[in-house]
Amino acid sequence: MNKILFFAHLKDAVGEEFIQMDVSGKKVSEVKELIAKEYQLGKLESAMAAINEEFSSDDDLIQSGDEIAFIPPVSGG
Amino acid sequence: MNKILFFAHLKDAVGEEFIQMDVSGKKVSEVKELIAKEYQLGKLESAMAAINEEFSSDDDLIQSGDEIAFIPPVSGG
Amino acid sequence: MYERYSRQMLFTPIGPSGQEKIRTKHVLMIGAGALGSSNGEILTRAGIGKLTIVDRDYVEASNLQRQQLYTEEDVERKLPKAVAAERRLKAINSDVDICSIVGDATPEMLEELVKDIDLIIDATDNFETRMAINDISQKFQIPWIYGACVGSFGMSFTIIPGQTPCLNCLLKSIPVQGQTCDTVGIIAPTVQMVVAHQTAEALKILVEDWDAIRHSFVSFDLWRNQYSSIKMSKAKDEGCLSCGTARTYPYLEKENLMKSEVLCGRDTVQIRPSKHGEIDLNELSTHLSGLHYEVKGNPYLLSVEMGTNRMVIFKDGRALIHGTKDISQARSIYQRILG
Amino acid sequence: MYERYSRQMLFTPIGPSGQEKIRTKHVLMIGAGALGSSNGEILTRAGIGKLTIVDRDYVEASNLQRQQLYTEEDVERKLPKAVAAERRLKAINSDVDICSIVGDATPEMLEELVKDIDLIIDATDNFETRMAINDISQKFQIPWIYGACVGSFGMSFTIIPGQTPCLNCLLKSIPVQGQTCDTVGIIAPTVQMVVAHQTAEALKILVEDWDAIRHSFVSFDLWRNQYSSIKMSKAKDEGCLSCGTARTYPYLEKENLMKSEVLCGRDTVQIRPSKHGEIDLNELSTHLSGLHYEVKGNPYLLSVEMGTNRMVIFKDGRALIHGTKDISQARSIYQRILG
Repeated sequence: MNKILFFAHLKDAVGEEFIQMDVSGKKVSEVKELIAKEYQLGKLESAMAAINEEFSSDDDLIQSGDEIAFIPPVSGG
Repeated sequence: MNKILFFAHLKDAVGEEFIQMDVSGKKVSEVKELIAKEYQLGKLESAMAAINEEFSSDDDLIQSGDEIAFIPPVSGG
Repeated sequence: MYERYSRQMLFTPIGPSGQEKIRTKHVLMIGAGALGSSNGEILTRAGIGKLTIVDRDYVEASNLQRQQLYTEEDVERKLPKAVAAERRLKAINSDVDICSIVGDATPEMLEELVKDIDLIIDATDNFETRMAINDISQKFQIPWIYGACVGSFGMSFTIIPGQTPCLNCLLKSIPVQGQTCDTVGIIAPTVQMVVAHQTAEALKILVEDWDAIRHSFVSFDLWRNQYSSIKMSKAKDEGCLSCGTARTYPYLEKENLMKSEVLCGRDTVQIRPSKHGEIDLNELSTHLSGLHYEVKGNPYLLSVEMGTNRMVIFKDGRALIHGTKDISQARSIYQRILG
Repeated sequence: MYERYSRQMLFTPIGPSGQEKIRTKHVLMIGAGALGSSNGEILTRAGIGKLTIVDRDYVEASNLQRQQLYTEEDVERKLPKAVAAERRLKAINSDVDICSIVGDATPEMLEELVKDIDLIIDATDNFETRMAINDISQKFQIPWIYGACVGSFGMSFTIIPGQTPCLNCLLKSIPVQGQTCDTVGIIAPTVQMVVAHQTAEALKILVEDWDAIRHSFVSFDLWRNQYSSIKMSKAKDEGCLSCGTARTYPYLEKENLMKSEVLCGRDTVQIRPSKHGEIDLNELSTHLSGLHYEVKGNPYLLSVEMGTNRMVIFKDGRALIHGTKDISQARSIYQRILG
């Protein structure tokens, strides 16, 4: 099982700060697709992803128990 | 075994951000005394303590695996 | 009319109705130093109805490094901070009613001021005043937001009577510490980070978004790269004398307050603190010398030269401030060094 | 002489020698909006040697809620932000050499300015400029500090050439987003929290305390009570075109830049962005209407009334800004809405 955390407006879009879902064996990019579809999140692909509080790239594989977080980069200033 | 975390100037006084020490079965106040003696920390007794990121009082008992943090209250402004 | 608040009204949790609420609110801010400057400016820019500011100090050169309302001119003119703050805040936002009071925020004054207040912002520099604010908050059921900092280390906690623990639940008594901005320094980023937490909570309270309130105690160290958020639900103490079932509001009682008196004909003020811990004179001496203070001492007392004043500190925390007859100035000097 | 910096020199990691270093440093700050106001003020109060500020905008009423250098008078006089900023900063600290430039921070200008710079502070409002700063930073080996915010959400990351990953390692390309302060709003506490992180890092760099640098990517949401600190060591990409082994500095190349041209005789500027994502016109339309914008559209384009300007946005990101011949103003309008 995996814990998937959502930051900022992603949290509102999903409706929860985190969800529990088994995505072990999947790539980060596949998880993004899966969740983007399930929660109709337009711009998840450009979100930064972290696995266990460490930066991860789209090709990284998720293992059982990993905690994944999505953080949308913003440009305001 | 327990992980004991130190914040702000306590970190400098101890020389580490955290230490590993078995203090299970002890009260928070006893741990404070122990550490104050070991590292010659004058004012640890007035530090706030947290067990597993939750506020704890001096009489709370530490269990095996608990993470303890000490945060010194300050008054500047 | 609301063009100036448009970016704040675009923020969904505030919106136009939140902005209307903000416009009707009255905030009492105790202190106009570093935390006060920035808290006051943000709330004024946000368009609150009225801001009452209490501060006892004058603008000094050493304030300019972190107290954002003040300029070199304010230092030259030795303006009281409350007065200089009011002037700048009015230039920033003429919609806001700014009321500044030059003086010491004693419990009596707080009881006087608190009548139509929606929120108290803590921008003071000592626990004595904070504990009085805490009791006032409980007595009159007004939320307040604790904030404090020293060096690169800061902390904040939001206190809502009836909902959260209070400061006395957390600390049990006034901590004996001694790390202040005048003894170990302070950098401006620390101030801003505390204020970011305080003002975000303030806006939640002013728009009455109670569900959004942060219930954890935040502390951080920007130089040591630390951040901690501690859950506080277990901290509520039913035996607490400030917020418990048998409350007495101890920090509003005369016999528990710091006592200060002008010593007849000696140009000296004597201060006796309310706290009962012993002061470690050796530690304090090591601390103060090496800094820009000239310190002499023996096992019973420490004598510290501070510009035109001299402070003699005894082991039990009592002190004599020589070179002044102004009680409020003497208290300020005392608390800068001893917190 | 150093009385005004005494509290900063008392802070052990700075001390008198750190203060001497700070006094010799030259910081380049891109942007003088919300992040720029507060970053600029803190660095000026800290006593840096020289601050160069670049900004293309004028002070407007809607800035006052969060841009701390500006007053109602600056709005009335429609002063360029760089000019108004310089004026206030000089009143705050006459020790600091303030150099303000009214204009668009193009790659050419950045290459020109960067010669004797010790640190670049990011206070811009768009990724286009940030990616150019990032390439400049790598090309000339100058540290820069990313900071950005919208709503109650903000983030920061310190980039040190040769030591840390760069922004292009993290993002790979300019993200298609669309949440900006002009579309979803912003509250001042968010700005201050980003700036607290940026300026703490800036002070570490200016005093050359490299061991203290924060190597994690910080993001937080003050309303939703979130804080995250992500380790970035794995983010360094040897194939990165900005900092990798075969680097080309793509965001300094003309063909990859946003293009803008005045359309002959039409009082209109055309903008073609560098990013290649498709814009979701439906989402943008829903977003902008309901706010204070009047929006019309069809499946191919969206027309947005913005005061005396009208912007027509096409699906591929191209836009026409009607009512101006000023390219820098047009780019500003475009990036406020589309990031």
